[in-house]
Amino acid sequence: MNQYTAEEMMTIAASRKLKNGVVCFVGIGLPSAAANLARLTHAPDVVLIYESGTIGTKPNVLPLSIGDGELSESAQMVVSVPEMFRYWLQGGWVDVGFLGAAQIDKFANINTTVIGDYHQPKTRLPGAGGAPEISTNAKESLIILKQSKRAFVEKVSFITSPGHLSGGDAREKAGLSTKGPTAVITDLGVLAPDPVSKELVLVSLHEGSTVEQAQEATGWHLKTNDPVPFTPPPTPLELSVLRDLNERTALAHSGTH
Amino acid sequence: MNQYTAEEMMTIAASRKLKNGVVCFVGIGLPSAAANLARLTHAPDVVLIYESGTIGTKPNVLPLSIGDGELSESAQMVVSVPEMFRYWLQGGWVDVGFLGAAQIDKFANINTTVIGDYHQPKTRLPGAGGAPEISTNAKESLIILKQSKRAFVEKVSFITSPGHLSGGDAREKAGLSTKGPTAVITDLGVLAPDPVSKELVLVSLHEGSTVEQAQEATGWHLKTNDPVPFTPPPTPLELSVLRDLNERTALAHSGTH
Amino acid sequence: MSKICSLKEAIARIVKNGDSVAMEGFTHLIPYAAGHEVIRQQKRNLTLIRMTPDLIYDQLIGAGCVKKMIFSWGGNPGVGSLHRFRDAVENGWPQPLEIQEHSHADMASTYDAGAANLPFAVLRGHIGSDLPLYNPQIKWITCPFTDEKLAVMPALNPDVTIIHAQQADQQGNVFLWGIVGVQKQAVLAAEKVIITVEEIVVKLNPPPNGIVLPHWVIDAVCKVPGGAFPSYTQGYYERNNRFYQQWDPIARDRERFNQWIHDYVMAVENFADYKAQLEKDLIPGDTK
Amino acid sequence: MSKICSLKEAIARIVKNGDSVAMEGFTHLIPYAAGHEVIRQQKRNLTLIRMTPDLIYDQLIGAGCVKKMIFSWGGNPGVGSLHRFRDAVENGWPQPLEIQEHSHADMASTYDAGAANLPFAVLRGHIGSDLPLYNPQIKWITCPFTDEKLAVMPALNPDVTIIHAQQADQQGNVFLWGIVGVQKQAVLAAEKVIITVEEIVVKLNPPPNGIVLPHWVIDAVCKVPGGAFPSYTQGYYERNNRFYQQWDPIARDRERFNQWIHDYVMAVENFADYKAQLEKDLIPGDTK
Repeated sequence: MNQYTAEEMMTIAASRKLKNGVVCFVGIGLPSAAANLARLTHAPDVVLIYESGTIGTKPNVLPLSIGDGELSESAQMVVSVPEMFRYWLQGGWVDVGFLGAAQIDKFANINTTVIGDYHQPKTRLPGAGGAPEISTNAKESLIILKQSKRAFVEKVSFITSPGHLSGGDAREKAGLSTKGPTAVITDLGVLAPDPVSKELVLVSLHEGSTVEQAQEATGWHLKTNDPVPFTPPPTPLELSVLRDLNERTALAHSGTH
Repeated sequence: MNQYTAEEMMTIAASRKLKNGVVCFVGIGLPSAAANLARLTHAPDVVLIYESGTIGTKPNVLPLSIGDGELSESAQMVVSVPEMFRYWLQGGWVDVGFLGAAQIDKFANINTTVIGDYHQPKTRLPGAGGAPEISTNAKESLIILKQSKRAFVEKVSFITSPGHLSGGDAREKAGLSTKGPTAVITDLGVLAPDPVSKELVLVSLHEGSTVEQAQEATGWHLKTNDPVPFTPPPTPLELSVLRDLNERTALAHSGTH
Repeated sequence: MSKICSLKEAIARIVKNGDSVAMEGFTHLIPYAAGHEVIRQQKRNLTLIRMTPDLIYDQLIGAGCVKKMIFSWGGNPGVGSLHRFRDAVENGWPQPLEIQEHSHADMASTYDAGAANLPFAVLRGHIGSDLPLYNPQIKWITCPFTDEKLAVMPALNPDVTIIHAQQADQQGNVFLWGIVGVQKQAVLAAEKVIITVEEIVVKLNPPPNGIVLPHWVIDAVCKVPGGAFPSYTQGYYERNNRFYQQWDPIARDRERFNQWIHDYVMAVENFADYKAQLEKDLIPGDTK
Repeated sequence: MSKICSLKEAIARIVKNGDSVAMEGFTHLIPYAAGHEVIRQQKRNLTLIRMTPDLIYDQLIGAGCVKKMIFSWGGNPGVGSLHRFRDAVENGWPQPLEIQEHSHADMASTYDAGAANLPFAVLRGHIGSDLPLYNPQIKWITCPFTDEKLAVMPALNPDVTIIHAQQADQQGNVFLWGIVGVQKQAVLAAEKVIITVEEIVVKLNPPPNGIVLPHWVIDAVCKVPGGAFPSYTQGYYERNNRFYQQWDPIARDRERFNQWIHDYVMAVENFADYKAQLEKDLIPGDTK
């Protein structure tokens, strides 16, 4: 049970969501780790796209930035950033957007812009980046972030990237024809939108976590499947591939480059 | 006096209009011959652009088509056609558009679309190609074509590429801030728009041609500078460079390629 | 399923009667082999799209495959008119040809908009030209920021785009270079895509920022060496300018044209046979 | 007149107080040397433009050069916040910072529109986001053909664009490769252009369709080897990830930051001296 960390479980659970052969637009950090783990395990033909313009990248170590040389050199092709966003993302070629977040709410709306008032912010976050149009132009999106009351709030103070907006058919009514977030993978379990209300529901728990813990780390009354199944634990292969990847990555980034 | 042909004189007179160092968007055929002659004589730093996407081309032989391999292989860079028209032409980088024409009128409007009724044409011509936006987005344009009553008409039946429209400030009023046609070079002489009325006026005659001949080959009452100076005849260098170029070209195109 | 199949199969499976089909190429890499296969399979009522329709569109029009043509410059480059195109427009032979006419800048922008999944393209152009009077698709818009008047046209999204390229790998990824025209845009804008290639290699080796079309945007990849003949493929063979010149008298005459289509397209099995036949018959004594 | 000059001269001649300046680069090829020269010359009231402002913009903001920033993602990639940026936004130190915020897709499109000399860009985006509530430049338009609602934003046309590239030739033509971001668009959209390069070569040797910026779109070309350090230049040197990590504690503290700017930017003559100093002081024992 203690043979793996919660972050490892989170990454592995997220990686499993990525089907072989899909085209995935990948955010830096946790999404990138999960997507590459998928590529190195069950999804060798997944096509990874980073917004820096690299398409079909197969990095040997995880990139520290969205535009590492490793991404460019291992890519099938490198295009300009306007081409990336106009032809490839907006063009409709992306099956899955894989995103991180600073804050997420009940309907999987993401905030990466600002905590508090926009003009007098408590915390100024990095901003939108590619996420708003990934979340609206990719056929569906997956979100990965650690669960905490600070991150999982009833209503985000700023919707940077729309999830299901105010729930129900709000997303469709706003004019968005893509599915939006289909799963949120955390260090405690997996959440997914209720098919009708679109409210995030706890659909699986990682072994060692409890519903109470999950509720404690959520800023709204968290509904759960009853009973909540356990996420299958990491396989030895998943664990060893992830650890090798992390080790290679740490080693590569410990130098000046 | 008979040491050169009227077509040679026309090409040479046209080539002289191209200043060294300018960026010139070149049409195929006579404009291409004149522009390359300029490059090989007094304007070694002229930048030649062909709409096929080739920028800074230095073809050794004249291209038969707008997209000959010779243009691509001798180019400083080759871009896509949308980039060519959007970033380079519309972007405002072209100093001079060098155009041919099937028909031209008194105000240097060009027709390359249709003779007669559009839907029941007497003669269907190739169409617009790049010319309309060359004639409006290049800072100025030069036109080269042989003078004849069939080609020089009072009013074209179809304006494919606007010159000075109905004359005077019509072009500016239509919303065009570029100069438009500044000279029309023919096998008989050179015409240029009157500064005010914008009507084409005969401003020089090639040696051996007469005002009467020019009038005979023009479908409206042709005004002339008084007196009309003669175009300086070809220099031995201009003639020999042009003939070498034409000879290399004929040789190259006589094979299967 | 592998994307690699025969051209015959690809055209049969993907091109439907009535489709809008863009066989793009800007002098370089014209998909002649694919055009011949369309004629051979007697596809009908096609709307052909291309900025620079040339001989292969002349052949398709004369062979009765085409209902409408969307284009911006139709000619035999360096030679003259497209006589089959003119005969269709001027005399309705072999059937009337509807035309929808653009300028290059316009059409390049509408392909760009199609690839970018935008419903329309914006152009600083068409001002002063009569073209908008005859193409009702061209409208005008006022910039919400500067009040400038700009032209807008609907995005171009062909049912099928067909192009020719230098290389593909076994997975069906395609690499092309040289004068690449609007091919990437036409491919990304289309519902279905067929690409003929000179060769299938073990590994593509594009330079940094080289132009690659990944297999997941393509429906069929077909190996057709020489498939752009008599146009050219940079790195493989040059343009057969002589054929372009020789086409002129053939196309001028309906009878000669019909005979030519019969002999060189309908009566041959595939493009390789056509090329062999043509090289034998048409250019005697020329060994190049 | 040759386009080649010293960076000091280029910044002095071309960058004016109050200008809008885009120093573009997407992780790769960040023009650090040029940014330091701007700080050294104490340019003021700049509007900085960049999709991904990082450490060099943090430095420019903290050094008091900046009045406004137009951006879509501001962070220390792989590390965390830009503390000088946050301090300016949250606390107005050293002066208030006006921000104009976009998304990447939006900003990439506005650069594209700027390069294409269109007054506005069209985007299938911003729907459902709160961003348009806080950026009054984002408006909505109805497609004249399909009635769809689309976002429009004014084109981006910086007064000055500054980028770093691999190579120039003596004439001032520039060749770059790898992750090229929005550099071509930012260059073509700008009024004036400065490009720093790793080296000046006798002859550029781009592959077919390689990315070249001709000398006639550039105002100054400056040879600054290592000019993207601590970012990277593909084919020349790798990213100094350690410096990005070490920046975090420096930037968190106003005093340490001021000292750093003094020691490494104001008190040195040029970028080469800075690099030498930094490599000696900051990364002791690291021989890479």
